[in-house]
Amino acid sequence: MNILEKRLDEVVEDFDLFDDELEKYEYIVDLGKRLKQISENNRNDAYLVKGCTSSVWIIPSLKNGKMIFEGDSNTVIVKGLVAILIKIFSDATPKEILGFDLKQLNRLGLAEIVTPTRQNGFTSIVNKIIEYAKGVNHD
Amino acid sequence: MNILEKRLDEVVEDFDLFDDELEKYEYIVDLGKRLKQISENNRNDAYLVKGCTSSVWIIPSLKNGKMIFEGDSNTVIVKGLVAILIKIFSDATPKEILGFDLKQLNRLGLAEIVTPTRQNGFTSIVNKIIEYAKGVNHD
Amino acid sequence: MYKKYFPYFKNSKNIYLDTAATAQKPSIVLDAINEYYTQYCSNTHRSNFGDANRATTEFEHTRELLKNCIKAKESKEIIFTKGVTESLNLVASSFVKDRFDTVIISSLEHHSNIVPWHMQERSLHKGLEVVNCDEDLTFDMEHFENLLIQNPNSFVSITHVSNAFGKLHPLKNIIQTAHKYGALVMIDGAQSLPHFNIDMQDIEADFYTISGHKTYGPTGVGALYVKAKHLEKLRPYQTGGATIKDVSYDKTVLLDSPFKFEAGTQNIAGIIGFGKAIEFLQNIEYKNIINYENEIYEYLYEKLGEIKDVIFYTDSINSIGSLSFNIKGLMAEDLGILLDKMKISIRTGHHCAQPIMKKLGINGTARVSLAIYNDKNDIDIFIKGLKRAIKILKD
Amino acid sequence: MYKKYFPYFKNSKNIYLDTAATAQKPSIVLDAINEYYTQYCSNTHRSNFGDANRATTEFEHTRELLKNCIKAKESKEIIFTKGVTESLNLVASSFVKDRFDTVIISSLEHHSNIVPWHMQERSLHKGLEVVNCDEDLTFDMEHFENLLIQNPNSFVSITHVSNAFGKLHPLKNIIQTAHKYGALVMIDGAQSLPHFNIDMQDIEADFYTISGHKTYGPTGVGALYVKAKHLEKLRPYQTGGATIKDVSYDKTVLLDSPFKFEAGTQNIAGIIGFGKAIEFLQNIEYKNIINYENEIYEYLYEKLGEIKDVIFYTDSINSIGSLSFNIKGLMAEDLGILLDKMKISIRTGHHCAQPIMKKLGINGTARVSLAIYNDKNDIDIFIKGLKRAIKILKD
Ligand SMILES: Cc1ncc(COP(=O)(O)O)c(C=O)c1O
Ligand SMILES: Cc1ncc(COP(=O)(O)O)c(C=O)c1O
Repeated sequence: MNILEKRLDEVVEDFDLFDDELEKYEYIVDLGKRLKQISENNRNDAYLVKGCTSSVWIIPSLKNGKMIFEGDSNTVIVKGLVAILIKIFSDATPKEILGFDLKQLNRLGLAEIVTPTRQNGFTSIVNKIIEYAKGVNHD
Repeated sequence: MNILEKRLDEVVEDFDLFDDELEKYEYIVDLGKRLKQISENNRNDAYLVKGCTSSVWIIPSLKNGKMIFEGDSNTVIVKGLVAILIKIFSDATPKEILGFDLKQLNRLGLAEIVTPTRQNGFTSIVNKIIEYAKGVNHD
Repeated sequence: MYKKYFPYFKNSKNIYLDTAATAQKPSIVLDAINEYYTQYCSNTHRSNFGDANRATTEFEHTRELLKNCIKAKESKEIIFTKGVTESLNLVASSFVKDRFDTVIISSLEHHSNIVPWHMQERSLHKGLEVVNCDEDLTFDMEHFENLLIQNPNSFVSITHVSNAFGKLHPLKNIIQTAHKYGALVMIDGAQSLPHFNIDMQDIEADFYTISGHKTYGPTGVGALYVKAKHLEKLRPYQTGGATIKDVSYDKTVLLDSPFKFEAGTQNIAGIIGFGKAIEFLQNIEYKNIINYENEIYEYLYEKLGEIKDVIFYTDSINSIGSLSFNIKGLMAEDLGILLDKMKISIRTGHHCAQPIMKKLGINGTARVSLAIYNDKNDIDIFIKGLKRAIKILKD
Repeated sequence: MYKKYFPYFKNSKNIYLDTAATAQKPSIVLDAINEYYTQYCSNTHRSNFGDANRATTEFEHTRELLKNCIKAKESKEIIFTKGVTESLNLVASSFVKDRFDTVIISSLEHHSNIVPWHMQERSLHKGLEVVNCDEDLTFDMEHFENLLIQNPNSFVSITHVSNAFGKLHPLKNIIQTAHKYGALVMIDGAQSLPHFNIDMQDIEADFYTISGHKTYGPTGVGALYVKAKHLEKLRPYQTGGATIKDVSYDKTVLLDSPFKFEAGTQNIAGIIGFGKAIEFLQNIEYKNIINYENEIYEYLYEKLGEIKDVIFYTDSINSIGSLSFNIKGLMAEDLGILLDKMKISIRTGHHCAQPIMKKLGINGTARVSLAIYNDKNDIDIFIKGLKRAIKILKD
């Protein structure tokens, strides 16, 4: 089992604790608030995720063959979503990231994921992460 | 009471004798067949009614201050409708014709009259008759 | 009070506050659609058997209703479209393009009244002029007059009510001023017809655009009013079936208005349903709608005003239907998502009006938009929900 | 056999033989429309609360269904429109105009595929060429090839099945020939998708137009398939709300396909309903539809053939859906009106195809058009009615 899948399981388990949607989003807000802000000079176009209604930045780095992601957003809930994605995708090899079946993310049950809106922020963030992973993958 | 209205009453009475629509139209077909054909050289553009899907000709003349209409069509049912309109409008003074309330014609209960199709033949024929009457009315 | 006419509220516990995006539909509209589909479904204006005649009659009846509703003079002045966006594009392509040097719009336009002009390769001060507004979004009449003087061959295209802010433009004054300088005027009526009555003979607009789905009607329906004297110069926009008197391979003779502008099979069910929406409004009567909605709007404005750090963009007097706000320090999107989880539907973002957002230096707003089916209870629930969302985000 | 799926036939005793004009709708289509309006009515692609997300999801689901149905490669190749007429006009204005010297059409085109070309100031031999057909309306492949040779910069726009005569064009052959000479091809699919399956990867059309209301879907819906490689060159046709990534007064940055082509609020209810129509067809399966309809068509052809003085215009083998005929010495209009009074709905006239009528030297025809809800009993009643009408007119 892919390590990302295991991490996703954990998030889904966390989510399952909530009785209603609002509680779940309170938790996401909380994650968002606790996510470390990135430095002002990292808030630039190179790291900006295109296709979001809010501004989102994802900054990759490579440590011992594993990718580390930092991220930020100007809206708290998206920041919470970024936190979740970092929890799942960060600290994994490009191969693990690319081997992960993205459809699994639907298990999070977030309306933001399953809705094919014209500017789907969530998908755009995931795509940005995948793009970074492809960039450093040499298989 | 306008003489045209009286004549219309008669047609409506005739129509009332029929139990169903088909019988009514059989009668109209019959009127169409019995209507005297106009001569070939009267089948020209001057007498052609514009705005019909079938070809219709209406020929006016004036006798002792009264208008006489002849008419024809390439389809039998329209010819029957022409016959009815001649029954109502022919042999009347322009003033009588112009004094007649056209909405009364709805009493005939013909789908062809009440439907506002893009090219309403029936209305076009009536308009042609009115136009002729206006042309000779000097009040 | 009026909720009972709308089946949506029987099925959904949602507090629906997004009418400016699309309105809920009263049951008579849905019944009319069903009646068409299940009892006399057929094409209009071409087939001529019984059901087709009935469909044509009902279709044309909507045109009459609309004509009477906005006090147009003749039926041929009413052309059916897909919505306001199509109506605006139609006039832009088929009337304005290549005829007017300058198009003048307000600062509060919806993208549908900006982008079509860009597509004609107009941009600010190059074929496109934007009338300034004050801080409280009031139309700058003096600037407008100056623009008219400086640009003698102008076409004015302006929204009646801003969808982003609910701001009402002083239409009669605008049109009179434009006409004084020989300019023609098109009105974006997307946000006005649902809320109050418009009289074409009174305001004397040259073009007026109508959105069916925002006026309690079905989706995919709209209309365009064209003052009769401009019909001749309006080129057909789409052509094809049922616009034609005669075709050979060499040439086409088109029918007269309005038919020459309605090519192909129209949204028959939608147009018939829209007729019922207009009847619905007329049965309630616009004067009752105005009074009722005003009361709710004032109530909302007052209750919102009591919330700490709320930012308004307009006063309540010259606003209709929509109310935009922000809470200092918070992003509207976050509020919208949390309210949604409490089953309260509002809209957040730029509301298809990015330029004015940029001008105000904001990313967007939270917008509450009202209709006759809303009541004070909806507002109370919304305010409670908003407070809770603010608490979650701020704590 | 299939009638039971269509509520119209529960309410109406009519024998409906005018499907080529518009089809009756199965109840799942109407249920989906009602469900949208009464349970989650909201705008798509902009608001993002629960109901709006559901509406957007259902809306996009139709796009997926349509993509799979016609075997398009990507969802962005499917653009929603009002119908075939709008799809054809869109391509004519936004792709063909100013790019191709010559447009080549067949002799059997609907006005919707003739008039838009006239509006571009093309006429016979001046930017517009018409492929000949034989007496039995067969497409003249040799003439077509000659036209392609003589007109190197051509765009071919051609109907798959003639609505006036039911004649089927040899599409694959036509498209291959066109491509051999570097021409692109648009197909008018108004009369094909309702009757048999189309595979874009097999026929390799560049553009394919779809009519919702003729394919058991709601009125006011259609679609356009655009092969991905042409999307870049297709200019947006209408612009406004929800086509936009970024707008200032200076310029507009449009979204990608398909969204940049779908301006303003779409016919949401209609598009969701259309999805159900496609599911309906796929549940029945095209192979069953083809077999069933062929059987009825052959039966109709045979029974009509037994009537004295009947004139046919095609054979039954290369014809689909529609059958046109005349009775020597009678006018089709008269037959149509009398049949209507017997509650039999057929269509008479030129069927929006005047040029071919002129070529054949006739005013029009009587046309019977079939769908899966018709059965042999309908044909028997029609034939009986026709005989009676002939008797009334001839006696
Ligand atoms: C002011 C304004 N103009 C135009 C539009 C577009 O209208 P429609 O959805 O009918 O195309 C809208 C709605 O989104 C609007 O609010
Ligand atoms: C062959 C053909 N093309 C185009 C059209 C127009 O289609 P729509 O009604 O979807 O605009 C029709 C139907 O009238 C047709 O039969």
